[in-house]
Amino acid sequence: MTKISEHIEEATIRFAGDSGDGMQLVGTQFSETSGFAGNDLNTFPDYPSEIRAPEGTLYGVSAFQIHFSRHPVYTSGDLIDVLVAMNASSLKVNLPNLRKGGIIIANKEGFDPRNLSLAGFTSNPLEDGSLKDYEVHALDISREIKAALESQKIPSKLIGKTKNIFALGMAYWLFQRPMDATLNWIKKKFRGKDDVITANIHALQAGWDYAAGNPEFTRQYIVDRSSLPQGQYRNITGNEAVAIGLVTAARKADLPLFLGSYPITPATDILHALSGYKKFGVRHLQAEDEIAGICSAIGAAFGGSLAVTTTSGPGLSLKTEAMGLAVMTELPLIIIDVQRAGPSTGMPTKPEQSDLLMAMFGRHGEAPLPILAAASPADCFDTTLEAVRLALKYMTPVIVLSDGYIGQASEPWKIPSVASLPDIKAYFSEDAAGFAPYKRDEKTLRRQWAIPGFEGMEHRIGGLEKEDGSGKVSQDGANHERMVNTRQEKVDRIALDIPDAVVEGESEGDLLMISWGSTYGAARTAFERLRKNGYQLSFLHLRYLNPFPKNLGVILNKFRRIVVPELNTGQLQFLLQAKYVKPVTGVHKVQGKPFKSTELEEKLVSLLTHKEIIV
Amino acid sequence: MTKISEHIEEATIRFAGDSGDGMQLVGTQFSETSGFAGNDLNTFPDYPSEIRAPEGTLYGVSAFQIHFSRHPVYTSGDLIDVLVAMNASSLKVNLPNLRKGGIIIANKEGFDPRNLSLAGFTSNPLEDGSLKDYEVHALDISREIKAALESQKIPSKLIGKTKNIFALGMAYWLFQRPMDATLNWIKKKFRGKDDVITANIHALQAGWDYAAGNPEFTRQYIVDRSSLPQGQYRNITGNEAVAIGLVTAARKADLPLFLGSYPITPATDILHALSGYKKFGVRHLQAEDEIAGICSAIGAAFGGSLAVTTTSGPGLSLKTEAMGLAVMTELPLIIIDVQRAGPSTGMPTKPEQSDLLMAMFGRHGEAPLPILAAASPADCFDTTLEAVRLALKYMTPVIVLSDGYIGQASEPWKIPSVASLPDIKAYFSEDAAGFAPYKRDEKTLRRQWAIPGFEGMEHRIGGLEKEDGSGKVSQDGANHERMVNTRQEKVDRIALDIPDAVVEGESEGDLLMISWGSTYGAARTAFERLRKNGYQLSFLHLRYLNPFPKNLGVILNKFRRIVVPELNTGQLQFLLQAKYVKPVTGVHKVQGKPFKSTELEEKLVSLLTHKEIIV
Amino acid sequence: MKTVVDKLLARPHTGNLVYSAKDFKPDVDVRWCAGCGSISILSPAQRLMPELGIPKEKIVYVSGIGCSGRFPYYMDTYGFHSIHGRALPIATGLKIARPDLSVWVVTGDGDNMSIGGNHFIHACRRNVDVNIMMFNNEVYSLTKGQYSPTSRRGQVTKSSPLGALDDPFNPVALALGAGATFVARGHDKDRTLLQHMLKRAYEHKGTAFVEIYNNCRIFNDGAFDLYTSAETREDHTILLEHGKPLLFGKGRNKGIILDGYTPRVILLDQSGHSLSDVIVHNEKDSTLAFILANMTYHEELPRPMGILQAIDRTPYEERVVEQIEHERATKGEGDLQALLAGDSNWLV
Amino acid sequence: MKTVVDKLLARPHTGNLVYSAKDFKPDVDVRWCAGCGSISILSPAQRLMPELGIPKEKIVYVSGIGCSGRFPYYMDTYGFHSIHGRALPIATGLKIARPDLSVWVVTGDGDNMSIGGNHFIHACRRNVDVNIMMFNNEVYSLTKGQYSPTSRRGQVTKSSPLGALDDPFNPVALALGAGATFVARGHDKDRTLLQHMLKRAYEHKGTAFVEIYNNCRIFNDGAFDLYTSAETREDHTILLEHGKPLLFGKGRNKGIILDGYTPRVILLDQSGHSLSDVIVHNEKDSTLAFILANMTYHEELPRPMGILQAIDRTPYEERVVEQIEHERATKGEGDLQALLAGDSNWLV
Ligand SMILES: Cc1ncc(C[n+]2csc(CCOP(=O)(O)OP(=O)(O)O)c2C)c(N)n1
Ligand SMILES: Cc1ncc(C[n+]2csc(CCOP(=O)(O)OP(=O)(O)O)c2C)c(N)n1
Ligand code: SF4
Ligand code: SF4
Ligand SMILES: [Mg+2]
Ligand SMILES: [Mg+2]
Repeated sequence: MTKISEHIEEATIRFAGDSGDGMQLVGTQFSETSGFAGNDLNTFPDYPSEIRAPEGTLYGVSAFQIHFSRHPVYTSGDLIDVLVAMNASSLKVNLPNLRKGGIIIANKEGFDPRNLSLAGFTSNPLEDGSLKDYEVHALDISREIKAALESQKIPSKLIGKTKNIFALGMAYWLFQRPMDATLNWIKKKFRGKDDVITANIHALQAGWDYAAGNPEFTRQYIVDRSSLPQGQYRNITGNEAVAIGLVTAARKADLPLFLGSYPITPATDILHALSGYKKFGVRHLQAEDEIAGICSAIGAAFGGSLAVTTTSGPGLSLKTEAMGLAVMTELPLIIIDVQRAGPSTGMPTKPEQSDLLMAMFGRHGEAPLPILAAASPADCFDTTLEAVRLALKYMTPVIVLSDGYIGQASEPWKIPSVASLPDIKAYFSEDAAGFAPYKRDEKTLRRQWAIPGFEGMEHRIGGLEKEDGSGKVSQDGANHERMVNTRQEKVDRIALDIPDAVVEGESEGDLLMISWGSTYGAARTAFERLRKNGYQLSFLHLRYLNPFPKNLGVILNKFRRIVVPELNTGQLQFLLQAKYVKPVTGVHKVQGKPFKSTELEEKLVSLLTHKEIIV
Repeated sequence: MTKISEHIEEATIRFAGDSGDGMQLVGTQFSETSGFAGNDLNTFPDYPSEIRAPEGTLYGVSAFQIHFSRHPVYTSGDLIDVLVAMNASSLKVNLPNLRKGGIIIANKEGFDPRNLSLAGFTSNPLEDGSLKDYEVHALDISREIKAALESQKIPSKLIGKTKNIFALGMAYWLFQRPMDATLNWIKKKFRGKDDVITANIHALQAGWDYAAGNPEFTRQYIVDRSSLPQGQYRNITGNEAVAIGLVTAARKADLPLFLGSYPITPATDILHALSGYKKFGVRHLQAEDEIAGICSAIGAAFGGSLAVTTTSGPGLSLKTEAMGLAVMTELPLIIIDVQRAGPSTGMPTKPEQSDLLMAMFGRHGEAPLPILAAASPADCFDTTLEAVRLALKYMTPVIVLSDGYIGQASEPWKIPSVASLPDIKAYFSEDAAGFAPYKRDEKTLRRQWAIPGFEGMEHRIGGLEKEDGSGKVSQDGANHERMVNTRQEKVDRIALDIPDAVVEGESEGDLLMISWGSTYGAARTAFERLRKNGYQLSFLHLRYLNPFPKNLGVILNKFRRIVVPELNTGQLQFLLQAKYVKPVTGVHKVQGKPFKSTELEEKLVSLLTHKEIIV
Repeated sequence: MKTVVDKLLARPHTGNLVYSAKDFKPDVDVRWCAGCGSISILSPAQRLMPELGIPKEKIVYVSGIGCSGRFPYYMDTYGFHSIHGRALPIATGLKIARPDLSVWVVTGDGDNMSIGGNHFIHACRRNVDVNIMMFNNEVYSLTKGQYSPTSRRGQVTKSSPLGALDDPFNPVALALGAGATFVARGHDKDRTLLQHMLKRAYEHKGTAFVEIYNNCRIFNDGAFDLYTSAETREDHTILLEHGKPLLFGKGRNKGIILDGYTPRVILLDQSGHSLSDVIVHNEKDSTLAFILANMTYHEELPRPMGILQAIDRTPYEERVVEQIEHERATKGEGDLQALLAGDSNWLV
Repeated sequence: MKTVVDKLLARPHTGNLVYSAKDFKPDVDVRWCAGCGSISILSPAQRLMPELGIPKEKIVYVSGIGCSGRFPYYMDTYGFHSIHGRALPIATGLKIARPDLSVWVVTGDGDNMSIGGNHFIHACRRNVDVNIMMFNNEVYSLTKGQYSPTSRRGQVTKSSPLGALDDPFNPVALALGAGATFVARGHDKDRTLLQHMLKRAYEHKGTAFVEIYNNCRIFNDGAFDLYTSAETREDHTILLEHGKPLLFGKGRNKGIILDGYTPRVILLDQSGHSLSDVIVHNEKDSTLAFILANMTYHEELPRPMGILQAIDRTPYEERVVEQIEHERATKGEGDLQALLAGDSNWLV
């Protein structure tokens, strides 16, 4: 039986099934393997908000998508090329995103009458020809495994647990992937349970062999190594990157790390990771609520720790008053908000970028603080380090915005050597002589960091307005105005300490697209594709949302039109218009889903072809 | 002894002394009497943040200022014409605001060495000639009272308590005020304590006689009746006006009134007042914190009450998450924020306008709600009624912004007849047939208000995103986007239901000043004075901050320059620039004090004389 | 003075008043995991509703966030799935505004003991007539398995990979310390007892707190087996019955006595102990209630189930109404025009 | 692994270590009202500091908002005048990060029992080694006189002109119910007892809760006279002393016995009662502690003063440190490069 093997640029595969089907697991294996194979990639796990939704239901579908390529990849893929569907519902839910002509690997067992009706199919799509636009491979996985593993006399209850591995084997064949990484992983994971190991190993092989031996499968697809810079790589999610970023920053600054946090989706992974880093001396308090979370961090900051609190929207709402205290006491504090779809409880498992204005203004009184946003899973690491640098250098709370998409998505990350990382410094008060808690560094306006235990620097801080310098409580009007302006000025001066914004494409002209946070991936993809197709446009990504890079105003004035895609109703757009008094075109999506690069591409094309400004 | 009596247009008197000296009391009496005398007036109590600061200290000075006139009055006065100073510190603190040539009535007792040193005087200003620019009347009040009351053999401890009343008597003489109102008040207040009554009555008379019989006092000043529209008047503070406004609105809407609140300066007076209105059936819960305050109100709203929560900045910060829930559940709710100087605890007893952006954006996710601001003590009444009207008609939480200045200041208020007040209607679901909780009114987009107890309309609401119409929980992306837009649209449509913004002065041209909230008083005063002096400028006051009146954009474009004075660093300025993409000149004061009309006047004059735009 | 709300609520109930459990089952599928204890708690609650003999539109379930928070969707009455930890203040406002309603709060060990802890103790203190069902699975489940304030010390969870360091609250003791009037405990495997306790909670005037052990199959499976499984439960739990001696064990041959102030287990008719030595339960004795509550984490003692305390104290909302009525009776209905006019005013 | 903070803190204390009370008096004038009970509480606290024998820079006072919140300005150590109700979480974070410090929390009945209630019960549960001084004046003073969660039912205040409708918390009972290890009560008129209790609180490892009756001259004057004035205090309070019988009254001729579980007053050598019937106080018995706590609002019983309970439980921050040390001892110091590399990676 001859099979053609075809070299392709990139592909997107999606494993979909019931919460219980182990799709997250095989998805992770496939991405690891693709990484080993030298592809650039981007993954996204997509699971129901229910913990274990009833089997076979539409809302119970759990999926894992991998977009891998021999070129740089910035999103987890718009359209699916290969869909592994373990049951009818997972087919139903994902079909709309399957590329015409795409491949479907369907497990017939999941298409029995009960499953079909739960999925709302009146007839079986595997049989009624409704899938004629696709290349469908339907098989009864359990039967195939049994058949293949007969010899091994493996207990049939075990076989039921290896269906996902069998499917993975088929996927590996389809893309000619080496299986050793997964084989090792199986051996490691199930160490001690030999029967489980054999079952899985054979199931994996059986999946491969099934595809190899099945005339239906005529083609293998090869996605060659990408030209990623040389080095050691790993896959990393945004939440992992934040967690290890914090540990790294603490080491760099030579400070103890304290986390005060309260669990909340989709930020909890950061708490999980840090609670496991006891070896690194991380002290964490799972607080009674978000207020206690941030307040305990403020207390730790007062005591000289690199203090952090992590949360998502509803938690950020609860932290507002304490954030104001951190602004007033001018203590270094890292506040991480992994945004989700609001308002209120909203759609807890879906990403959104709708906390920007709250991060900016969600405190009573004039309480400015710096805001940074991470662009991708790996960028969460660098952004975290930068946030810590600024918090310590300016003695200020800093908000880092991530979101449920980059928090849980993963991409290959070139593992940096510790030595190569930027230095981060903590500035403690040195001299008791002439000490005053609000004496400021001239350049940064940073106040003193004199922690309990420093002899002769005993002092009191708090939420009441205080006299500049001495830090004594003051209710004097002129002093208050000076302090309000100083707190603002301190944040503004950060603009002098951060890189200028960089324009890609035309340095001036008609249209500049500005992305922030996770919109980066889709925006860059669209930008590069349009450039390739000869369109004239420019692109700028903003990591710093407060203050803006000092050259941003100049840049904006070099373009006729500014376009800002956001997963909200126009929050950055609003900030830019207010600050630079220049109209900005917003592209908004508020569906609890990231942009597809194609969506942006179409929007941009229409803008580029109709020249009038759209606001 | 002949005395000249001179008619003057207006005057500002300030009673200042120790917290214990009863200055608030005589101040209130003087304003009542001025009201009776037909003046327009505006008062402001100014007390220390300490409950009873140590006697004689600078920070312990408590004062009450009355600005009264035969013309309309919008502020409590820039400069003091008559200062009653019961001790050295109260002279020291207030001298800077005393008009050159102004009158000082000083109680010598308060200028003994101890008092002088506490006030930081090295020599006695009453003797060292440093007050030569003023008309100083120094006397030992206790001695004068004793002398005058000898005949009455009044216990001397009582005499000590009547010093303030004696001073009031002098002030009454100075302005030829009838004393009967105060005499009646004394009789009423001390009913039963005859000795106290006699002591006070005689002290009052003695004060009058002292001035009358003292050759030093050559002049009496007469401020004639103002041309206030006819009717029954009372003095009212902003906080009182909010409280009775709520009771009135509830009656008008024929709803039970529920208040869920937690005490906080300067909003607590509203809670105090409402907790006394049991006769009106007001149910109130002094909650364990601000979160419980607003949540209990949300529960009451779900049950069909006109539900209210009152607070100030720090409390508003804590209510953010629950405000988001109110937005999501689309329940009518009144949130009253009596702003004070922030951030954090800041300057709790001082006013500021720095919660506007938090009111606008201080919630995670896209959570728009209407915002109104009161312009003056009396306007708090109308603004409250209007807020209730909108909350019920659109089923939405509404934020009302007041501040510590108008909350505690008072002015005469023409008592409306209940019948003359605007109608307010609650819209309850009528028909169980075809009922769905998120079925909307076409015009207002108002959802259903079906309260527990309505048969056949059982349903569930909550913080999760829900399907429009049915109100079923939905995590569907398209529905979410529709709902986000609908919630925004509902707020936006209010612009069609509120009065257009009104420009005074030139209908178009060079410069338009826009005021909001308590800035109104100083702004209008400055505006009118400049117009009188022939300057060409225009004035507009904004009650509605979200949404803006629908004609605002058109108006802005009719003027070359927009000037916005605010007690913050430019929050309305920011909103206007973002929304209308037009540069706005900000005039900012962040000193925990209201603008003086003269400050604005100067600023405007300089703007009007230098034509270039200042941003 | 009657408002439009009073008038609307005065409309007579037109429908049938004889309900069956299924009248309270909305046709949505229950989204709790198969085998979740919550499912076993739902049914006695649904079965209780018809017994109450009140129109279903008069019943409201308020919940916070957590797996337990989904409860209102599965009970066909009015419902409010609110925000994390805030079910109680919402229910409090609702009940004060609307004493005519039967208000139930469904919450979890995290929702009620962690973020909602302050509202919980204040509810116990105020004694507003709401009935609290706290689903205690000793873990945060909806967020996929972190330890909670009722998790055991050393418990390994996603956020305590090396074992939790906190000691747990004893929810019934906390309730008693906060001044709760009605305090009870049950579990998901004994629906009859549960239904009985919920009935008693309903009848109790004032805040009723019912802690319900709830097995989370996914994140804390078997946490309560010792107290709920057929083999072990007789020996490891004791059912509190008012006026009855504290006996337990297979064949009820074991009893609880006090030695000093400390409860001890005795074997009847051994070591000279007789039934007369055994503590007799008294729901009205708050000291005894605390002694029993304190038995909770002592592994050598059986875990008390049933009603620890039920004492009478006027519910808060009744006091509110009384104060208003009294004021109106003595001073008369508020006159709005007079309120506007204030005490001192003048004519211009 | 030592951080720069460890190194900075390792610097030896150079100054004198023998302090006197006035070393802890900053030269600012106390802004409490003349005659405020707080002033009488401040001095024993200041007098205690030298006794501790630790460098003053190792001492931190954290307060919330309220009149009591001003305390840190009057104690010349490190201090944090935080926000309303949040002193405890701030102190908790500080103590976990810095076990070397002596951390004190000064709070009020509103700050700690109202808005801060949740943090309070969780502090009691966690047992972080902080010492809580709660100034209880049974009113909100800084906001000029509203009732608080410890105000008496019927109390007339600005926000309860017709009398408060709530029943108060019993702070010591709440603390016990929440699992507090050290619970005590004193008042502003007995500075010696106060200083003694604060010393004990300092020595206690874990959260120590000291409720301090504090007379607010302006808004609730005389609230505690019955328990503090020379004439009445012997008959209306009882001083708890470990191992001693519960005697009180002029001439200590009255005692407390238990009848059933209920405390009663007896006259010694009358009605056949003798000293041997009288309860002997035992700080280690948490049931007894609760019985004593419950005496609080019974007017016919004397109000307990002194230490109700003092039991040992490892402080939370010690557990945190132990877990870290144990992990490091067994698995070695964390290797950052290895952490960055993760478990599975590949070469490109
Ligand atoms: C303000 C806020 N903080 C945190 C969360 C995340 N969250 C949802 S449920 C939950 C804990 C639930 O635990 P529990 O009350 O025991 O409910 P269970 O899921 O165990 O039934 C948390 C932390 C949230 N939804 N809102
Ligand atoms: C978030 C917040 N809410 C409310 C207030 C207003 N406030 C300040 S102190 C206080 C109560 C203080 O009572 P207590 O703790 O008993 O202190 P006391 O003044 O009686 O000593 C309140 C409600 C505030 N400052 N911050
Ligand atoms: S996660 Fe646990 S508590 Fe939640 S539904 Fe599943 S079994 Fe029940
Ligand atoms: S108001 Fe009361 S508590 Fe506050 S300082 Fe004055 S006396 Fe003390
Ligand atoms: Mg739980
Ligand atoms: Mg108090």
